[in-house]
Amino acid sequence: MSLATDPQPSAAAQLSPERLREAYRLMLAIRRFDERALELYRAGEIRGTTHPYIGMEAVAVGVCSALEPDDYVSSTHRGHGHTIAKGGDMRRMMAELLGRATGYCGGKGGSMHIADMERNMLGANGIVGGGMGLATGAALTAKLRGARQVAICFFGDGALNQGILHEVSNLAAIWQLPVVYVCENNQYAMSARADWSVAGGDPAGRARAYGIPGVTVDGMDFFAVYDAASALVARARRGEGPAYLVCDTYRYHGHHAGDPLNYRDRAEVERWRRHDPIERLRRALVERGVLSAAEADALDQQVQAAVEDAVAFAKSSPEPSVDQLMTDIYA
Amino acid sequence: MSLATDPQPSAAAQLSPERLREAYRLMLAIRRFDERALELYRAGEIRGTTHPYIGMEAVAVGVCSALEPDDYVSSTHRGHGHTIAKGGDMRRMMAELLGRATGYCGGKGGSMHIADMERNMLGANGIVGGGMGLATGAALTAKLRGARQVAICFFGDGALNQGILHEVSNLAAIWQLPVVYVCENNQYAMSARADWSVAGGDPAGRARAYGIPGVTVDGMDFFAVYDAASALVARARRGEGPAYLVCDTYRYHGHHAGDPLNYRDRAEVERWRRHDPIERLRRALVERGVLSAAEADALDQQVQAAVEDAVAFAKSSPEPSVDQLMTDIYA
Amino acid sequence: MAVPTAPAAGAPSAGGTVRHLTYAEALNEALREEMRRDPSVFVMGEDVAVWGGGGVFGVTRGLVEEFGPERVRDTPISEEAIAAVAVGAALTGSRPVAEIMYVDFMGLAMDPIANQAAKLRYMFGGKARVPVVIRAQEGAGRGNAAQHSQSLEAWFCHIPGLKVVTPSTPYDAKGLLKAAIRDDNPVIFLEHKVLYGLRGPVPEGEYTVPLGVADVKREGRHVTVVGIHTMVHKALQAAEQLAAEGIELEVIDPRTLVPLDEETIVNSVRKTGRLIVSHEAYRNAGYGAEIVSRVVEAAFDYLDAPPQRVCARDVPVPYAAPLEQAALPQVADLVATARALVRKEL
Amino acid sequence: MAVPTAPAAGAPSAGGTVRHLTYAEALNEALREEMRRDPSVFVMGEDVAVWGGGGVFGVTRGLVEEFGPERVRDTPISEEAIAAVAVGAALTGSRPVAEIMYVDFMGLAMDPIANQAAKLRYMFGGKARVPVVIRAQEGAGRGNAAQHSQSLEAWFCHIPGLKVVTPSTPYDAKGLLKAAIRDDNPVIFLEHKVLYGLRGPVPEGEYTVPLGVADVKREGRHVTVVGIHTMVHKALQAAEQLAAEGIELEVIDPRTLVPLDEETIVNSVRKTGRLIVSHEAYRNAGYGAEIVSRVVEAAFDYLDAPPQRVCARDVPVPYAAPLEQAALPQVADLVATARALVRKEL
Ligand SMILES: Cc1ncc(C[n+]2csc(CCOP(=O)(O)OP(=O)(O)O)c2C)c(N)n1
Ligand SMILES: Cc1ncc(C[n+]2csc(CCOP(=O)(O)OP(=O)(O)O)c2C)c(N)n1
Ligand SMILES: [Mg+2]
Ligand SMILES: [Mg+2]
Repeated sequence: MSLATDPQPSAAAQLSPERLREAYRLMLAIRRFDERALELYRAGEIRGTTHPYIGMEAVAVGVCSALEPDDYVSSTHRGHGHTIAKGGDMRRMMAELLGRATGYCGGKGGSMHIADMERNMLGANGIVGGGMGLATGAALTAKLRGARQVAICFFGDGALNQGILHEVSNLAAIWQLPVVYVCENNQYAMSARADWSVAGGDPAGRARAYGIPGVTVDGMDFFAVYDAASALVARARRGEGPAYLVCDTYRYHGHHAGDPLNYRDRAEVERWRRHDPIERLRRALVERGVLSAAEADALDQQVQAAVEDAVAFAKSSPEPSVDQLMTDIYA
Repeated sequence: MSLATDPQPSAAAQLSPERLREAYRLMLAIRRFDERALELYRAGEIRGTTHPYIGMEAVAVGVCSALEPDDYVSSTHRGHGHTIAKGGDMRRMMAELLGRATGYCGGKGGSMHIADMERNMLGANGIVGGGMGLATGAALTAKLRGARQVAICFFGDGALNQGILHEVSNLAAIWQLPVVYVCENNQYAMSARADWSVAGGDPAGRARAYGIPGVTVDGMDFFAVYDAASALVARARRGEGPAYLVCDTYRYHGHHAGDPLNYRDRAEVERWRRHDPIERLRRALVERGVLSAAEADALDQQVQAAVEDAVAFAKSSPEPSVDQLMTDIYA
Repeated sequence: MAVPTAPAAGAPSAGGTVRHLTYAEALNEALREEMRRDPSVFVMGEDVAVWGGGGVFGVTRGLVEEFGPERVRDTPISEEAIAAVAVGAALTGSRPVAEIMYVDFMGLAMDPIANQAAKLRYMFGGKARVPVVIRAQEGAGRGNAAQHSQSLEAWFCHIPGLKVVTPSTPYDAKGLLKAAIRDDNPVIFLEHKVLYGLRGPVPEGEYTVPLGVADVKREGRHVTVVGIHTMVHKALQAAEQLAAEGIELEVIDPRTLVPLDEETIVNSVRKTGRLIVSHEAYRNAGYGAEIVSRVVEAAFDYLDAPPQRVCARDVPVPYAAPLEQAALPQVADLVATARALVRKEL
Repeated sequence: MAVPTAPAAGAPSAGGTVRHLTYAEALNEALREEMRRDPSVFVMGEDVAVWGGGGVFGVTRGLVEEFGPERVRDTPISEEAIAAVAVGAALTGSRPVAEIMYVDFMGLAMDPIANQAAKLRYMFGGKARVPVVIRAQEGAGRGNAAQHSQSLEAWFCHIPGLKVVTPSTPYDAKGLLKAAIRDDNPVIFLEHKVLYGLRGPVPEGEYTVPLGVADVKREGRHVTVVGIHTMVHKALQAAEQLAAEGIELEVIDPRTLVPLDEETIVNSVRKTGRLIVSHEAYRNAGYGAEIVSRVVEAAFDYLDAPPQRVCARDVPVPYAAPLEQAALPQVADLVATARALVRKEL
């Protein structure tokens, strides 16, 4: 990994106790939100599909903690974690999952299309690779405006093989756009193992083909993700161009609730769970005295209460009325 | 460049005098054919567009000399050289350029769609990158059949940035398909300089991102191209998978006859012309005593006569009759 | 979902006993039989081999066990390459059956389909054959929202050189897929996600349903209803309801859109004098407009009322159930439109 | 090519003097004026800056000199990225005008156009705007063969959320492009390669042609001819020829297909009782079928004869001149069809 992008070992250390507690709270929120979403899906209260982010919390939160509020984020079909990490409102998220008029999209989008444009969260996306052009275009807007914003493009290991990634990586490199492509390598794309589908075996190595940095970190470690993201985001903000950040992580649950899960064994899941990102951050914060065990438990209670509040809000919200069908198509 | 793919320095040396003379004849044929095609285009006898291969002859002939007759080749919009190098018939080619019923496509295709399916030449292609799937699919057919055929995919430096190349490169690598992607780096894609459009600056480096060999050679040197192609084709035939072969070359003329040519200077053209591939091969063959200067000149006369014969054949051929309009759509 | 409909009138009586299979099982059987019959047939796509033993909807289930990973090939997520490589394989003598998981993703694969598969034979003056089948599933009704619920058959119907198939029953699904695989042209084979679970009679063993032959599902004197996919079943339900009122619908399933069995449709309209075309695809520039135009061109003097289109509204498919249902054409819409036609209110 | 046609009836009288510019020059002026007016407007595409001083057809000529390489951006050959990045830029407040060199290459860019640009606003519940213009040129007649001669407007018309514009004159080219750039929705702006050299009156300076307003090019009592792009001019030629026989054509240029000025077309057919729709796009599932269907739905009782479609044959566009001409709709076809309609031979 090139000097220019070495993480300042101090980056994470510089985080204030408040911001560290906030990061921990956000990771908890993602987990509790998606655990609850899975229950509601199984109970038949959520239609279509929902893709839990559980196990990957350190990636979304580690990266978004390194951002300014007006930085851009594009997301994937597995977008709940990115929305929460960017500061999204769990009430409007849960209302959207339940298809209510009070949801982020007024019930028109559902889980795969939640966006928070006020926070420059450019939306989950049902197309694998669909967010790549959006984030790259956002970075172009920032560059043309002379704004100091950076764009983050979250995508999965499976999306590594979409042609659009090749095209935008090349374009962002020659145009020196302020965008960081964050690969959430959770080892699988549905049933496809990343160690089979990704020729060459090294996602970060692909960045080097475009002459841009490719950094790989332990995606189960908040600090590692935050440090690397901080370095690459700072570099992009300085106008030094795009980079890849590859975060090795894992999805604890199936691809979605209906996943047969016949392609991996429990032992593998258990191995990864031993490195649980939330547990690790909790231990670190307790060690550092940023948080007492009691405070950590209390935080979890608060988060669970907030999730329940979101569910209650959603359930008490009306469904969209049919006269909304043909609105919002054209501006 | 990895050992596995080092050219046997002896490969070209092993070529018989007959094959060397044939290679020289083919390179001359390509040049004379396209010189004549340009004349005819300027005279208004060829419609649409025609892309001369002039200057790049060592690439098509160097690569195709390393092939078996039943190996596959996919081509580009600049396809005349590939067709001739694969053994195509200049009469049917010229007839196609003039839109005659006797042409390869019965006048339905024109310059950008000449194919010679009997020679497993899978056609020129009007879509930049359009041949990539065809060659890769041909390699898959060969693999499924257990045939020992190899597929060559010719493409330009501009095509390096098409998403499809990324997708087929990854697929061919994980499936270990017998295909060699031959990048004709003639420095420009219309007005786009390769040293600007290709992030990272090293086309061959992109191959390594997929864990496959990427070899760069002097594309103005028949022997260099032939040696590298022989090694990579042999490797593919052994079942060791795909590779990139990048040939540095140059197009002497405009992108097509209507090119304003405002994006490069004459001095650059002159520099490249000093390394003319046909001159170099001629000198080498004369030195080696494979060919006398007189024989070389005679060969050129023969070739020019053959081109004139092709033109005469084309001009004396009928245009397709309108009752052929709706045939050949469905099998 | 509608009750299983009977085999096509005059369908070749197949030797084997008739089982009640699902649409997905019927497709699976077609693939299995064709792969046994012809070694050049193979399957490729995302999650067609490993996932759940074969396919997100089970269409390729068990195939990798029987035919092995060389002929049942999981691919990375690379739709353009899936289509493009399949076309290249077909051009060189293979008979690939490539899967695009959702028709919505065809936007990534249109170049190899429309510029290569559809045109190579013609551009080469008839010297090539491209016997590729590209399967995908379309349709709404499951809350999959705007990027997973479209019906895009019109895109393919517009491109000469392609054939377009849209089975609505298990019987047709098996017979049409076998015919598509044996066809020497590129065939876009469009299934419907809501129909996978539909059961219907499927004879064991060998039979095909020829491309270009419509199926008159129900005869009637008053209104011809041409339905695609789920709309065939909804039309049959509408016919039941209207029968009580003495209004008879003649329900026709074209089964293939290219080639289109225009004769069967036109003859029906010559009899009924009224036409409704119904599909889940967007109404604007949908294939329904083509069918209406052809009928008007061929049977203008027989028309008692303006042909009507009962199609999806021109809106991205919404997620919430009430909105999604409102966006889709329903039995009630067919009933109301047919009634209005007969009562000369249109 | 037809003689330049006059500015649209009732077109805003622009301040400046009226010059005779080519269609390409008019488009260039529109881009220049909008880039001066709004700093968020920029241009991107292949060979739009350096090649020949700007654009394969000269549409972006000179723009890089005036606005610099930041706002006039040459791209590598990456159609999917050109469209996708333009959409992302538009979603974040820019107003990109992206160019796809030939509409034939849109097969590579359909996903960002149909799944992102067209749907983001709706999927996000109205909380986004995507003010992107994607330009391309279509059409045949220059021997460019099957992959460089298509007219694919129907693909875009089918997708709700997109607007589709097809100017036929220099006047409209300038006014419609300015309107498209100011529109807050994704607009697919389709030019015609054969029209770039067509000269016509273009007022200097500020005027726009609103999206959704057809232009009645010539009034007539007998047959309504709706033409797209070159077919507007061929229809005007046909009208001249038929006038001698006392057959009057009313020639309408819809100018934009989405939104479509259905009212102007329907009112015309209510007057003439006869309709011909003509485009260079393939006939099968072309937009002509949509126009025919809408007219039949809205004016059935006014029709004296079946509406006709005079469109390209359903064949990949051939290279050789005699074949290409035979594949395309010609003035003679319009004349013969109009005559047959009037003589009740159809
Ligand atoms: C273009 C496209 N192809 C296929 C799919 C179906 N699909 C949805 S998610 C997914 C797997 C994505 O894997 P990855 O990118 O690793 O993300 P993960 O699910 O692991 O977070 C697939 C194949 C899709 N939605 N879009
Ligand atoms: C998909 C697509 N995009 C753009 C074009 C227009 N075009 C034709 S050739 C060409 C340049 C190709 O450059 P390169 O790949 O380097 O090949 P070369 O012309 O140098 O041989 C372009 C942009 C096309 N035909 N197809
Ligand atoms: Mg993954
Ligand atoms: Mg080049």
